[in-house]
Amino acid sequence: MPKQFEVTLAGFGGQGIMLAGQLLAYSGMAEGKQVTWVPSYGPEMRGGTAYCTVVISEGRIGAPIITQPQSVCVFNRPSLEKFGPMVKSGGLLFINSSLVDIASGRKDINEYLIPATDTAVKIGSVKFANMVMLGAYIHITSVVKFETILQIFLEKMGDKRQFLESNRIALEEGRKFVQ
Amino acid sequence: MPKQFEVTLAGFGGQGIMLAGQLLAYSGMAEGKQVTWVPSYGPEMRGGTAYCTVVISEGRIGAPIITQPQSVCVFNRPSLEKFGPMVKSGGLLFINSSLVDIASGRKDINEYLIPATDTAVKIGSVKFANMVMLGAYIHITSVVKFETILQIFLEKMGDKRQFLESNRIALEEGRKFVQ
Amino acid sequence: MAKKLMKGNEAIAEAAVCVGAINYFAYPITPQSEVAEYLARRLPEVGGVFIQAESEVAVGNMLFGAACSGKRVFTTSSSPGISLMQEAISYMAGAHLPVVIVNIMRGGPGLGGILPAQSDYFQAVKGGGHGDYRLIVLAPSSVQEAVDLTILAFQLADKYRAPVMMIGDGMIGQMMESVEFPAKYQDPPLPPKDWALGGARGRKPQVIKSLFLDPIALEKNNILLAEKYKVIRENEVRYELYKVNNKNRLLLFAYGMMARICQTAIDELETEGISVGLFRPISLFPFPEKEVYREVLKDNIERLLTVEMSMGQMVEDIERCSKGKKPLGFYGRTGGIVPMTEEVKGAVKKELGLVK
Amino acid sequence: MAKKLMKGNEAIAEAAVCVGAINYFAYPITPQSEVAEYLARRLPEVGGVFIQAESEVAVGNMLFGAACSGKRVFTTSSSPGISLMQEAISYMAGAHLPVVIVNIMRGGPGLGGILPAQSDYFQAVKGGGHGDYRLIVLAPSSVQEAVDLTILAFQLADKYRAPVMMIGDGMIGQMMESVEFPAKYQDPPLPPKDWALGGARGRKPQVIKSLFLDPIALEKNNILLAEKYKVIRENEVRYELYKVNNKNRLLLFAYGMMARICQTAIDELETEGISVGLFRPISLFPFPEKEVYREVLKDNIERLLTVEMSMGQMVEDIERCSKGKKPLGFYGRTGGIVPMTEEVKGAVKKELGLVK
Amino acid sequence: MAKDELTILGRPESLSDNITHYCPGCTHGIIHRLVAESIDELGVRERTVGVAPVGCAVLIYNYLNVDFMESPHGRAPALATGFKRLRPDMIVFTYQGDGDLASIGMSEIIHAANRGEKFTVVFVNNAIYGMTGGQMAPTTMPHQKTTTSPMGRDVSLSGYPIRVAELLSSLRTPAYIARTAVHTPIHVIDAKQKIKRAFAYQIQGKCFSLVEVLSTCPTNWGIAPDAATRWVTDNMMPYYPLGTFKTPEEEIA
Amino acid sequence: MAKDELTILGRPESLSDNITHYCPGCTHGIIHRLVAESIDELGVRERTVGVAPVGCAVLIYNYLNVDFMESPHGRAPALATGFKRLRPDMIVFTYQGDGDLASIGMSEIIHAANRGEKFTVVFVNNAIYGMTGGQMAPTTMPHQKTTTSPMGRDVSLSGYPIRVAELLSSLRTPAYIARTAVHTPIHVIDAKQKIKRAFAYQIQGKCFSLVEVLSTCPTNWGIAPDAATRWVTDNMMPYYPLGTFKTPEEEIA
Amino acid sequence: MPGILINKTYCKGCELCVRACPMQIIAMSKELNEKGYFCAILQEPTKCIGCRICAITCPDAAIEVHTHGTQFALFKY
Amino acid sequence: MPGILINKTYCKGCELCVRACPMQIIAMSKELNEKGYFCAILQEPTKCIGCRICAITCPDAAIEVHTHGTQFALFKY
Ligand SMILES: Cc1ncc(C[n+]2csc(CCOP(=O)(O)OP(=O)(O)O)c2C)c(N)n1
Ligand SMILES: Cc1ncc(C[n+]2csc(CCOP(=O)(O)OP(=O)(O)O)c2C)c(N)n1
Ligand code: SF4
Ligand code: SF4
Ligand code: SF4
Ligand code: SF4
Ligand code: SF4
Ligand code: SF4
Ligand SMILES: [Mg+2]
Ligand SMILES: [Mg+2]
Repeated sequence: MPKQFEVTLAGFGGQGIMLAGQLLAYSGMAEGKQVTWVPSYGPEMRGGTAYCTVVISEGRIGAPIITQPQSVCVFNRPSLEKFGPMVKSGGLLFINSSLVDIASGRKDINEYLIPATDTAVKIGSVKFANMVMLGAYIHITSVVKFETILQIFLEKMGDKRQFLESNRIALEEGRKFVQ
Repeated sequence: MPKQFEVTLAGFGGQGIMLAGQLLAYSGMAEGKQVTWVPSYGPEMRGGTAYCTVVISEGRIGAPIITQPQSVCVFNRPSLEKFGPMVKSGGLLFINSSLVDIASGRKDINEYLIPATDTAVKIGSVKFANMVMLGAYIHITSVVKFETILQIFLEKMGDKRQFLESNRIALEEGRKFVQ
Repeated sequence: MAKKLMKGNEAIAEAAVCVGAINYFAYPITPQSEVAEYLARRLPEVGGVFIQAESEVAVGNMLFGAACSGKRVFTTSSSPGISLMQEAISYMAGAHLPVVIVNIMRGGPGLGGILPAQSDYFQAVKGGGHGDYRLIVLAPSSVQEAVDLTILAFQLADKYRAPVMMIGDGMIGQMMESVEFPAKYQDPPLPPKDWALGGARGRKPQVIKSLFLDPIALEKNNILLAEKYKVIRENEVRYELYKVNNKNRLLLFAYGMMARICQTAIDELETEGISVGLFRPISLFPFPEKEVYREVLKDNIERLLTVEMSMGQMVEDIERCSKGKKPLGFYGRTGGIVPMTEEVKGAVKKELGLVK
Repeated sequence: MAKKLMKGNEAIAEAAVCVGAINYFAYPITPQSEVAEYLARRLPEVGGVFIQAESEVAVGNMLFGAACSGKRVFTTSSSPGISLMQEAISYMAGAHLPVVIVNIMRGGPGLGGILPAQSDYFQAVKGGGHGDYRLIVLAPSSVQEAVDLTILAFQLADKYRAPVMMIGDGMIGQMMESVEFPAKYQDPPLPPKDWALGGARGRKPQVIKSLFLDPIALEKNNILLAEKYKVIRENEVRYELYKVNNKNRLLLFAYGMMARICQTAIDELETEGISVGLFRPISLFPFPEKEVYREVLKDNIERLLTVEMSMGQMVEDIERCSKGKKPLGFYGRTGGIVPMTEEVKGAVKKELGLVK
Repeated sequence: MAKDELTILGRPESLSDNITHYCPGCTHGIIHRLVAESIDELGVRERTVGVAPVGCAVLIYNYLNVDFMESPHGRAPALATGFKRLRPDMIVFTYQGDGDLASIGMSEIIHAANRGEKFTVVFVNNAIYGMTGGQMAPTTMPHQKTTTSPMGRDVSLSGYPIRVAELLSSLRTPAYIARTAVHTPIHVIDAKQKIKRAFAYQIQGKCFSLVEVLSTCPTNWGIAPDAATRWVTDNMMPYYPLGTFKTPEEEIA
Repeated sequence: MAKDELTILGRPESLSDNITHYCPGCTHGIIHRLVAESIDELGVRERTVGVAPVGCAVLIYNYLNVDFMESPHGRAPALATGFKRLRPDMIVFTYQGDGDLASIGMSEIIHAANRGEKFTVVFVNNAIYGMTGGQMAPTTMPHQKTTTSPMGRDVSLSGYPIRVAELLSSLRTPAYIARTAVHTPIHVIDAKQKIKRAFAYQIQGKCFSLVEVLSTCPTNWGIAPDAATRWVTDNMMPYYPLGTFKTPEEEIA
Repeated sequence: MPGILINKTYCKGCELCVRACPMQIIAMSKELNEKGYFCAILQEPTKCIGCRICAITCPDAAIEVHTHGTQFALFKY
Repeated sequence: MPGILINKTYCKGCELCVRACPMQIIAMSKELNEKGYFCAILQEPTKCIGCRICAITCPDAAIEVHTHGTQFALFKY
């Protein structure tokens, strides 16, 4: 089977979960891979949980939603509780340790505690937490290149251009936690 | 197969076609037979053609509409044109000769020319034409008794009670044409 | 009770009154407006409620609200009107509400015509609305049976807390036959309607709904429905065999009025020495699946023929249930044309290779 | 044209624009409101018309009127909204109008939920409205295919003067994948739209209608429809086989997104040494009847398994077409729950008796 | 007719040669003629598209020499909207009965009027469902007997008759809305002017226009045509005042 | 709270303990409370049946302690009609948004009002489709941006906002029809009185009653709750005048 | 001289023209037309003033009004 | 003495009560509740006049107003 990366990102609505997933997907595509991005929202307009699943593959992608994803990034506690147990054995779990004070307790996976929110606040806004997390995730998996992500950010987020530098820093800071 | 009478009555709306058929059906039922009465109307509210088919049987009735009925009573020319050719070979065709100046031209059936409308007018109203025709039909077929028809008329047409005598005369006059 | 000569439409109305279904919502449409006209006079006599709704969309939803009271409620309509009720029907099925809906079918699609047809089989039996629900569907073939099945429809609706549809072609609504009503009607034992709304006095508030934002809960509701349908499939299959015997060369399939005409055709074919039997499904859902298969398997049966007042709808269920065991033919007329005895005979003979 | 990463809903919208279908009527409903939101911005750029109708009943009828102009028109909605269009759909089918309707299905029945489902198969494929009509029904399993089938839908609608429905579960509307649009779209040869209304200048007045009070005429219209469906059945069957080979012990049937998940299951089962093939109908009407039968007949196939995001709808067509030749199983989840790869694998193993 | 004679009133060009299926004395026929005359006089026959209702007038396309589409019951305004938006160069009108427009089609007419769709509605109010055999309509008069109100319309159960012209006039979007009648020659003349004016507004691209026409249904009212005209005067006119309720020239409040 | 303290305003009995799913500052919550208070004060909780709409308030049955049925989108008045006719002893109300009532449900509300159905409607006008993510409603203000009117509502294409209270008041059947708001305390007080009065009319068996309540949707308007209240004052109030438009005591014209 | 032509094919015998004519010169014939209706007939042609009221009133557009040369229009129509 | 109780479980931090209180004695806390909102808190309890305006304004019925003994009702509600 072709090489395939699967990641589920989960947190509160408004934490930039969807955007982070989309940036990943765009980047995968820019690097010539097959990609899928599948969102899911709770019923509430505001304040509900949100998660999305991104698959990046060198071949045709079958199921775009994954029972046991290779990797999961959780941004809050309910997400850890829901998705922690789902990580495929041997897979990766990234936890926003700024908001989640426990770990998964699983021994069969690699767990990374990333103080994403705290780091983001330091960079200038809680909004960069998603990029901090992405930085860590990309460094571990090498699923796409850092430059691609930044490139895509520039292309797609034309109106948020002034944040490019902060995003770059956030990615870097994230990477540092797992280097 | 059980003995079965089938008759299609056809004419303009307003000529009492439906009523005549219903009287037959009620009478058949009163005499302990199985009966069906199936109507058909044209699209116009007024002035369209109307016809109905009555089946009176000693056993269970299958098809209540009949491709080739044993007998047909036509009250106007379009009805003759439509239903004349349908009469079963060896069957009966009653034509309201007051309004229809031609015959079916068929040799394989028994044809009766009944000046129903003219006779009815003589009795007092064009409305009795249906009863004149019934008189002839019943006499020939003996499908039900004259008394039953009159009895039913009394029961069902409570508010037209004053016409009972005229109806009786109409039936009688009709019978005379085929005696 | 003495026999009465009645139009099908009126007999259905009276049958409803007979079982206490005196709450009726409808919008006029040919060929069934007589039901409303009859009930407009009849219901005031028995303290019932009749609302002529502004549309069939409203009819479906008035039924919905009225059914929440736990009282027996029903409507009658004809093809286009039934199409307009599909959303409400799906909701009522999802909310487990007992209602009875009668479709006196006319020729379609679209405005079509006002003459008899059987072309809404798919809509009734496979579900015209969205989602995983089914309707119990009954198809009478005489005015008396229309009465009997109307009564049954209300019982089944209550028994299973589910919408029940009775479908008949326009002819059955318009024709007169003699009918008998139960002298003193008594319901069979039925589950209590403790789900009905009537104010939260001495109990917790109750909700009748079909929304389940949690997919697990929504699936649960769907499984509840599916289990209900399973029980219905086990218990409520109804059909009739006519002249089915081990001499039959061909088995006819027809429902409703069409089956009557097939009977006459069978009688006449018999006199010509051609033995044909008739399988008449009475419940179209649950469809007599096993029973059809059982009859199809019989050695003497060479061929199958489905006859409908449609371009071929029930025939797909016959195809499904007969599992390719015998060649299956179809004869249909549509748009208000009723296949006559002669045509059915012709189709049988053609199927048997007796004529070209 | 370069590849774009797009949401299914937006890709469908852009595909329509691509073929000049710039006339869109809709009413908001989750999970497909993005189509309207996208087109509210996009259509003014290309001189198109977008009306947010007051209801789905109105949507269906605005489509109807708009289609009479001969221009390409379409709508998108989700399950309850589609139920409300059934009358208009029947009318448009009866009046031979080319329109495209997209149903991004959510869990039902009733209000149900807003998560993906495939429980409107019956409604789409068997006809939720009244009368003897069928819809051409297409089911994409990727965003790219949603684009391709949208384009095809408009072509087929024009080719056959018939309503075409595309159905996808909510996931296909919401997910993003990379898509490519034709660089410069060119229609294949299509019949002229001489039936369109545009004023009786230099010709006799034309009427677009579905009423035929004369049953002979109405039957004629139905035969016209039936003949059209016959041609469609001959020419427009579409399906895909995945890893179908003479080692397969079991043949899976699934459509839309569900088929994707089955593919992954098949890949994984392969690594476990269990050979399974997938039959994916792309056109649900015309259903690949002969092709299903052909595959079912193959000697190596021991069993069949249909997987749906429903309680079992397409499985009836598989049952019909497989003619009882091989045992047929069903696995379904509903109400917004998508059967996952693991579940499909489990169901396959259970079917093959490899697990209990 | 002698050579030097001049026809001063005859069958308009836009009226076809077909004999209508309407009952004797039914004023649907008059209203058809007025529409045809208006179309002729405004010279738009070749760019007019009608939308037929479901009701006695369902076959209107057999009687008017213009393109037509046939709507589901009550939905004519939605069809007209769809068509007119794609062909703003066309003159589009619906012809609808009171069951069609005021009962099942209430939502469609209100929203079309409120959006200000630029087509014309000829609304034939005969206080009953003609085609289906005389059931109660939302416009049926209090105490009027119909097959579904055999004791007469009971306002405590069915409410008061809906006055469509007034209802639609209460919307803010500019429109031309008027009520007229055709049961006497003088009213026919008024009706003609209003219908023509309604089309004229459309031709000018101005606004939605609707003319409510009080009409008769001798058959289902169960009276002779002549008596039916008197019934309009005695029963309908007092409740349904004639007049122009709204014009697009009015200041928007 | 000390022993001798008296609660003078708290959660009414008819309001359940559940936390609502509404966005912060959304005035749906206020309107819920007013309905609950009215039911409490009139002492009818145990014989009240609500009809939930489809809209943000679809889960209202989780928040009010009364029996409830959940309607298809826009059809609540039809459900209420069906139920109330069979149980005239019950107090029945619908709670509907502007998309629900004024768009898809236009026909049902007009006909229920016109028949004079004896239930109460709480009509929440927030000038937008809240639940589905901010699309244009028939009540959306001219130039207001929504996801389906990204350039702002264009009255030349979509017409003017529908004023439901005025529209329904133009019907002849007696009714109680009023408009109020809840964006300031003073308006909440007015709203409370009107909602309570609407229920009172029903309890007396008098008439159909409807209260239109101007409400906010901070989320889809894209502004903070406080700014949303000002938006009501600045944009909605001038177009949607508050007041009592119709009472059953009025003489029938 | 003004006058009218009544087209029997269209006439359904509703009698509305009979009542409407200000000169009271239209009556019903005693004979049925093909459709089975008693038709209207102009009884005193010379009295016709060409006012068009009959044609305006006729629901079946069965009446044509004509005139020689100029006709004074009693009303705008 | 009148006073109010703000139930943190219900408060969504919309700040409407803050703006509404005529005494301007309600403020927002700096701490999140379980739902992730910054709640309203009564800052100067003694100043409360028990006018009920905050409770009337609160969309989440999070505020309860109470008093000792008789309270002069500023308005009918
Ligand atoms: C959906 C649907 N419901 C009902 C009907 C039946 N139907 C046909 S015409 C009509 C009413 C006609 O009344 P009106 O609109 O007042 O027209 P009229 O005949 O009086 O001119 C009805 C209810 C239908 N064709 N379609
Ligand atoms: C038949 C149907 N069409 C569309 C929808 C989708 N839908 C759900 S709520 C809603 C609009 C809600 O807006 P509104 O009534 O104003 O309520 P709000 O959320 O603003 O309170 C729509 C269009 C649906 N559920 N059913
Ligand atoms: S039924 Fe009434 S409306 Fe219809 S044609 Fe006859 S008179 Fe006219
Ligand atoms: S979306 Fe709008 S209406 Fe809905 S809860 Fe949020 S603020 Fe209230
Ligand atoms: S034109 Fe005038 S005067 Fe002459 S017949 Fe007609 S109505 Fe009478
Ligand atoms: S008005 Fe016309 S249809 Fe009626 S009687 Fe006179 S000519 Fe004949
Ligand atoms: S009761 Fe009045 S004074 Fe006291 S906190 Fe509330 S609003 Fe302020
Ligand atoms: S009004 Fe209510 S919800 Fe809003 S901040 Fe104040 S207490 Fe909290
Ligand atoms: Mg009418
Ligand atoms: Mg709203």
